[in-house]
Amino acid sequence: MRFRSWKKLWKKAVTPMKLKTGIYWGAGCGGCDVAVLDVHEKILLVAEKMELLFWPIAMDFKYEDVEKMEDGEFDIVMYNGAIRNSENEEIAKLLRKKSKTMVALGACAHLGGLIAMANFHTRESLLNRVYLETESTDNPDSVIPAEKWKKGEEELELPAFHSTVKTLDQVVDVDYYIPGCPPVPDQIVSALVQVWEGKLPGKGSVIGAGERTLCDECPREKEEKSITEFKRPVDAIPEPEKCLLEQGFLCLGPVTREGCGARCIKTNVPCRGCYGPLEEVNDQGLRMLSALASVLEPKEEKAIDELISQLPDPLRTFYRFSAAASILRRKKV
Amino acid sequence: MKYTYYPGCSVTATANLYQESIDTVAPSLGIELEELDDWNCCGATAYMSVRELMSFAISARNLAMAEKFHRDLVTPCSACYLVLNKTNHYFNDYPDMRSKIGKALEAGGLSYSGNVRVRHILDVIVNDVDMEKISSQVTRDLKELRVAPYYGCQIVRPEMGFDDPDEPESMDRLIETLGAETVDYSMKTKCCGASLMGTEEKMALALCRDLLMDAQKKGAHCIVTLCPLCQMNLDIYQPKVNSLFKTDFKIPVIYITQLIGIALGASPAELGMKRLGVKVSGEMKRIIEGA
Amino acid sequence: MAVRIGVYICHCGTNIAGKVDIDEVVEFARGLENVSLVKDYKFMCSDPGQALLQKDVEDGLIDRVVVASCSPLMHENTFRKATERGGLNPYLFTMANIREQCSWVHLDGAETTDKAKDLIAAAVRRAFLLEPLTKREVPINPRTLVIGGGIAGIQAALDLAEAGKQVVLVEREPSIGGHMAKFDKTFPTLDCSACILTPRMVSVGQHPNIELMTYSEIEEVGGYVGNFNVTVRKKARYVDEQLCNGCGACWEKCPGTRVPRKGNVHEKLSLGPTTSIYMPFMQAVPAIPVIDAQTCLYLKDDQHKCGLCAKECERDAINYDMEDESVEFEVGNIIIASGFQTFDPSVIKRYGYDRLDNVITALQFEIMNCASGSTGGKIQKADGSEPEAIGIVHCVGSRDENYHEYCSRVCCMYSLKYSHLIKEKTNAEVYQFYIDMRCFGKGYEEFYDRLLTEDVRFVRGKVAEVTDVAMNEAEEGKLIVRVEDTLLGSVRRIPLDMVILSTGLEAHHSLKDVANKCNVSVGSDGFIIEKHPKLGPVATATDGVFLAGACQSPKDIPDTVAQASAASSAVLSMITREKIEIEAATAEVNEDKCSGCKLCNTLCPYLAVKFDEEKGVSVVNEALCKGCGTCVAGCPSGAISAKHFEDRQIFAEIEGIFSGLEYKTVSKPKG
Amino acid sequence: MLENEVCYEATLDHDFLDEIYSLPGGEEIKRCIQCGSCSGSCPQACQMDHAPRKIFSLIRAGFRDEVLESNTIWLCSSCYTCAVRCPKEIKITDVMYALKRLAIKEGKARKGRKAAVLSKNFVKMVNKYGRNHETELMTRYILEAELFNALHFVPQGMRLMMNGRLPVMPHKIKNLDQLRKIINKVEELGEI
Amino acid sequence: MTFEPKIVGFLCNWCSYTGADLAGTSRIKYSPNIRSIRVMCSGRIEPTFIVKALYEGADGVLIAGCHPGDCHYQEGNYKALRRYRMLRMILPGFGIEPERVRLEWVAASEGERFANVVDEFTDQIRDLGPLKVRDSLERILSEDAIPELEEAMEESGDANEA
Repeated sequence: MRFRSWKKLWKKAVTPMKLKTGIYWGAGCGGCDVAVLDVHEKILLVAEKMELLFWPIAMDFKYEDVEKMEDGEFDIVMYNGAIRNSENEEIAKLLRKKSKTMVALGACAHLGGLIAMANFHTRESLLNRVYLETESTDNPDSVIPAEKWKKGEEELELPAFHSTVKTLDQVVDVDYYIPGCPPVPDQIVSALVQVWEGKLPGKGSVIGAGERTLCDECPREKEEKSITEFKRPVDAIPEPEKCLLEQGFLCLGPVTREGCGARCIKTNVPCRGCYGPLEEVNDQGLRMLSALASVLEPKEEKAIDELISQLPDPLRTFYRFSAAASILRRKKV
Repeated sequence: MKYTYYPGCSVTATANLYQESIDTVAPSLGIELEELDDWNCCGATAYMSVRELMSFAISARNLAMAEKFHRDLVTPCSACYLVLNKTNHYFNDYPDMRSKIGKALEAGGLSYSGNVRVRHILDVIVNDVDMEKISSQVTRDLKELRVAPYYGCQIVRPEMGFDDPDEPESMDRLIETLGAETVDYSMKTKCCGASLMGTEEKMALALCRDLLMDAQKKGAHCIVTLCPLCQMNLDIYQPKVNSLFKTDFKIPVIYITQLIGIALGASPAELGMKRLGVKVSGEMKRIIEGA
Repeated sequence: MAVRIGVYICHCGTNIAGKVDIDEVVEFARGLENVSLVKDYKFMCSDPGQALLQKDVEDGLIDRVVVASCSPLMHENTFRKATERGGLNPYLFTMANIREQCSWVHLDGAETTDKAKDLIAAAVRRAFLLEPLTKREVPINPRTLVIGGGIAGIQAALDLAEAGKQVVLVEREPSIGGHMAKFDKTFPTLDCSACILTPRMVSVGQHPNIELMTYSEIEEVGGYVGNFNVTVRKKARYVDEQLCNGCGACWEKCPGTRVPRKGNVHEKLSLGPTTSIYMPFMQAVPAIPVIDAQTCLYLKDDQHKCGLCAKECERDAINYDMEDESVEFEVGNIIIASGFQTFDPSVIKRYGYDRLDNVITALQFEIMNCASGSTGGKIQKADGSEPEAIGIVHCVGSRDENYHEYCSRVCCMYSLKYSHLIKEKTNAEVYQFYIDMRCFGKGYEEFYDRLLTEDVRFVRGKVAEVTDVAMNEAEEGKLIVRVEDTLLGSVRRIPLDMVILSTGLEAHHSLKDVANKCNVSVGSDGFIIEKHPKLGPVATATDGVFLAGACQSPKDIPDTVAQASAASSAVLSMITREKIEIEAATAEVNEDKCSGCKLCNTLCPYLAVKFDEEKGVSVVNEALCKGCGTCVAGCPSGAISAKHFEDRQIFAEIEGIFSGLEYKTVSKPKG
Repeated sequence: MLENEVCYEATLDHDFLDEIYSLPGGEEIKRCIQCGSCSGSCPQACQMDHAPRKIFSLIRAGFRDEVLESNTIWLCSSCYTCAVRCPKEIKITDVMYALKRLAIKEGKARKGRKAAVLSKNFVKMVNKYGRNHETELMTRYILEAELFNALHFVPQGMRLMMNGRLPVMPHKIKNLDQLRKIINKVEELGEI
Repeated sequence: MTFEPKIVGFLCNWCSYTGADLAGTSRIKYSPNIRSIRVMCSGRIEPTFIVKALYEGADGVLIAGCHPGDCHYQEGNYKALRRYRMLRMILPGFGIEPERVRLEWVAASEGERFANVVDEFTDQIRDLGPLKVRDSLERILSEDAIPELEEAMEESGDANEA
């Protein structure tokens, strides 16, 4: 039976029992796992409250161990990484089945993440680029990984490489999201505290982050905006006190959820949007586009085009993390 | 100031005196003209009457070749100026034209993106050169010389934006900078009929007559022009006007660059003055030589 | 409780039913989610039609209403009211436009019915997400600001003042009167302009309910309908209005000259004295002179040597130390009546206005012809002699895409008037060069008819050029008009002594600024855009701001006066209401979501979105918001929503369009 | 058809306007208000069978032959005065070009025979050398169009020659091949 | 059978919607392929609306607002123009021809122009062919589907519901 009333369950489970926890790594860079470790001394707190049953990156577990578990046996599974291949998807579905609460951890599981920029290409072009065309590739026989490979009697099998990167909630039901690339360790802890204190918000919520956009916690001076030029951090050093957007640096802070502590901003680097948009926003990239276009200075078509042509790769800038979670999700073929 | 230079066919033949004077005065004005290699006919008036697209296509060949230099394309000929600009206009504003011209250029291994700014040499002299720099170089005193500026039609029309289509004044300004006097003269943009001279001679001669008459009446010593066709028309055909209309015009018709040369002290030979049909004589000769 | 949507499909006689298969659409609508009843009726906008939906609402059968009929611009209000009468919030109603944008524009066929279905499905989805909105009320300040003291402003101000309401009349010139004060006669009745205008000017000056501020300009307008805050800059006049009695001793002795003496002799044309201290014209209201600081010898000179006028003034009214002052006040409504300026023909070089003496503009002719003008009403050439032939060139700057595309509406008539006046005073031949004679007003065609019999020579053709180059003896020393007489098909050259350019009317150069300050828009022609070209010619998009006269479009005097009275009665109806409802479909900031990025602050054309420093969030002033939604689309965090046009409502509409049938193949309605 | 007769609609070509309208530059003719500022401005108007304004009204009414056979289109000297003065911004000169081409195409260029000959030879010259060779152009033109009048042209020719303004040899461009490829491609694409 | 595109129009209330109504009152016929959604100002039109319409099945999207300088709300149309220019830049990344989205200025008096714009745009989209973003996405995703597991999940889903 799948348990639906999470809060009730939690209250029952609060004290003596340790939370049976699983952490899994889909298509990601491993940064989220490191972020979990980065909670430093609080890991003790974690260890006290949680019993890690499954964490392939840190401990030796086999998929069979999970398959043998009861349905819903995990109290919580934190899945990081996007769904890139059939293995990611299968394990996601398996873990969903075995857990009471499924948390998407990090930008990839949440929105598709950097990996999802692959959605602007076809599977073939990606494989070709990586295995045949890169400048450093030496592949005289033009071998491209295949799903099935016969060697003598043995048949080897690899997970199928999907054409489209998906977010976790595009393949399984997700209860909560912890955003970030990677999530700020403190936020992970605070999210976990919410979990074991049973103070979780409604299903589908983002936890471990704020309710407004980054500008709220951004310490810079903000004025009314009118953009006349675009610059990249390589072109000029931003003034540290002034809103980056007003200076022409494309900062995604206005469309990005707060919670990270404006860490990039404080080191004079524009926000790239990894915490994703607020709930009301259904497409982070388009929302940024709309907001940004609103405050450009020129009115004539030519001048507009001239200005926006200064934006380097606007598509991937607006959708650096959220391509898979956008309305269109991928390039049409 | 460096420009790509498109002389046009006439300047290499009947208007060779124009070229000579340009060669003489350009360095003093700080204008560097680099001739566009292997340019072809602009596809002007007569061509356009028969084949429009073709005329744009061959015109675009010049533009395509000029585009890679990222400089303004300068021509001394009003007709070339008009046609090259018109090619740009049709190329940029009519997608169908653009694609056909594009395909034709492609056949010749060329491509054009519509970004060459075409300018007339008068525009360059008046707007890019510092007028004070010109007046500081004037060595001949021309204050007695009464000059009728004649712009003709195709430099200001259809509106190119650098001067008024009915009452241009850029050459007037230049003439005054050179120290000469411009005569108040209403015919400065009236058609001289050059393009009809071959086919409807009488009509063209009548138009020339009106022009010459107004200039004479207003006491002009000479007419200054900037178009090879206008110059040839008013100069070479002047005796014919006289014989047809029983008039007695002897008005030299010189190029603006020749006038600049005179003011700046160049010798008549350097300016191709001896190639004029109606030679400089009388009062004008006295003023120039006396100065 | 589940949402219950009622769908009402209008036949509009055969307007809709003739093209759209009503039965099929009814059947389709029944199948839509959340629709609990579907009815069709011959004319939904009729009383029984409205009663139909009203009753269903009253009976509690439905809680959302969709009417599929004509355009919402036509009957949205009608059905909103019916919905409200039924006891439901009027914003829980929406419309599907299956007439103007469906049955009327497509052919009879399946595709038209399909489109109607899609539009209804979209409306139903939208209706599902509609939310009740409440209108708010604000009180109205009964005082009114009238901008501009020409005949339009005078009329509007008097109408309001007579009704017992307070008016502030602001005029940029030293006297009210506007263009009309410069005219000698008015068409087509030829009655004396001064005789009909002066009494009205005097009434304005004396009316206890009118506060007159001449030589003043609007500096700032804040606030909103019913509650505007206005700042006016009173320019320094250097003459104390309280002390001066307008005796005229000052300008008698003034050595300065305001009107240049050199150049085109017609620049001397002036109605009042040409001195530096001057009265604009003798009937000026207020009858108080003003010093032109640019030419006043005292003010220009650091030594301040002159001071003659001060010496002459017995009442010590001259005050050289006077400075511009700002005055602030509050009003409830604004009437813009700031008028026009005439087109400057010097840009049309071929007409030689700058170059040729005796080429003059219409307004110059008016002044020349005016008995109190500097020629004493004598029609004369620059050299003072009487002209033998005068040409009047129509459409100068009008009906020409190089200048103004529109017809200026008054030039044909005033040109005819000039012909008559010239004939009356001189023996000159008069030529009218026109493209089309437009004599549309009351008595206008009759006036044209009269002029035809007065031996005016009419040449149909736009003048190609005016030149002084003579081609024969008869042309020597004359102005020659070259024109194709299009009715003959031949080009004519006509020698004349004087050419009057019938210059068109154009928006005053300051109009854009005035419009900006009052938060109304000007169109591509430069004139202020009215609320609706037909049904709202007096109002603007900004509530409480009304229009009168030529600031809206070129107009003659009767139309101007009519519009001025209309504007004042519109204002009166506002004032009488005492309170006004303001737009309910405004933008709204969710303060919990707003991060204070200030991105939206520049977007609002009405400055309704402001940053609240205390809360650190942006807030919408609902009284100012017009509900355009620009800030909503610009808000990066989704914290601003547009009531009645929320993202989710529009998304639902889009989904609705595609929720219906698979699209069928259709034929193209052409051929 | 124009002379003192009733013009029957059936004899007129009502597609003529659309044909002109579809040409680049011809889009605005429908908006002509017949003000006559083109005719008034035209230096040749008096010599024309129909002044430009009338040409437009003939086009609109469908008098195809009257328009294409008129001398008007051949007397236009491309001074563009009409075009800049037109209150409707009609590109009158460009329309005249279009009409010239149409007249040649339909064999109605009788009155423009000389102009057509000059133009055709001009094209020939450019296609042959890449540039115009004025000496050869005039020689060819005189031979073809003005043979009986040839002497008439001598004084001007002499005057030019004596002043060293009439080169004997043509100038051929280097990459004539490229130009011809462009020209051939245009042939293949067809005029618009 | 020719392909008949479906076009969504976003029209501003004051100029373009009124212009479209005028086409109606003047009975000017145009292609029935367009379904219009009324917003108060073209400045309200968010890129998400356009993309949503394309996603839901529109083959083309027409945005229409007041002519520059004529905006009822002063400058909303300029914002629409800027958003439109920027949106066009990123559409190719999603494999969508930017020509499928068009911005036009239609004044309240331009009923005929509205009809012409719709006809012309419909022709243009007809030439471009069907878009079907959603179908294409579903097709691609189905290639990625894992059949065995899918069935297993469905079974367990059924079991859960039971």
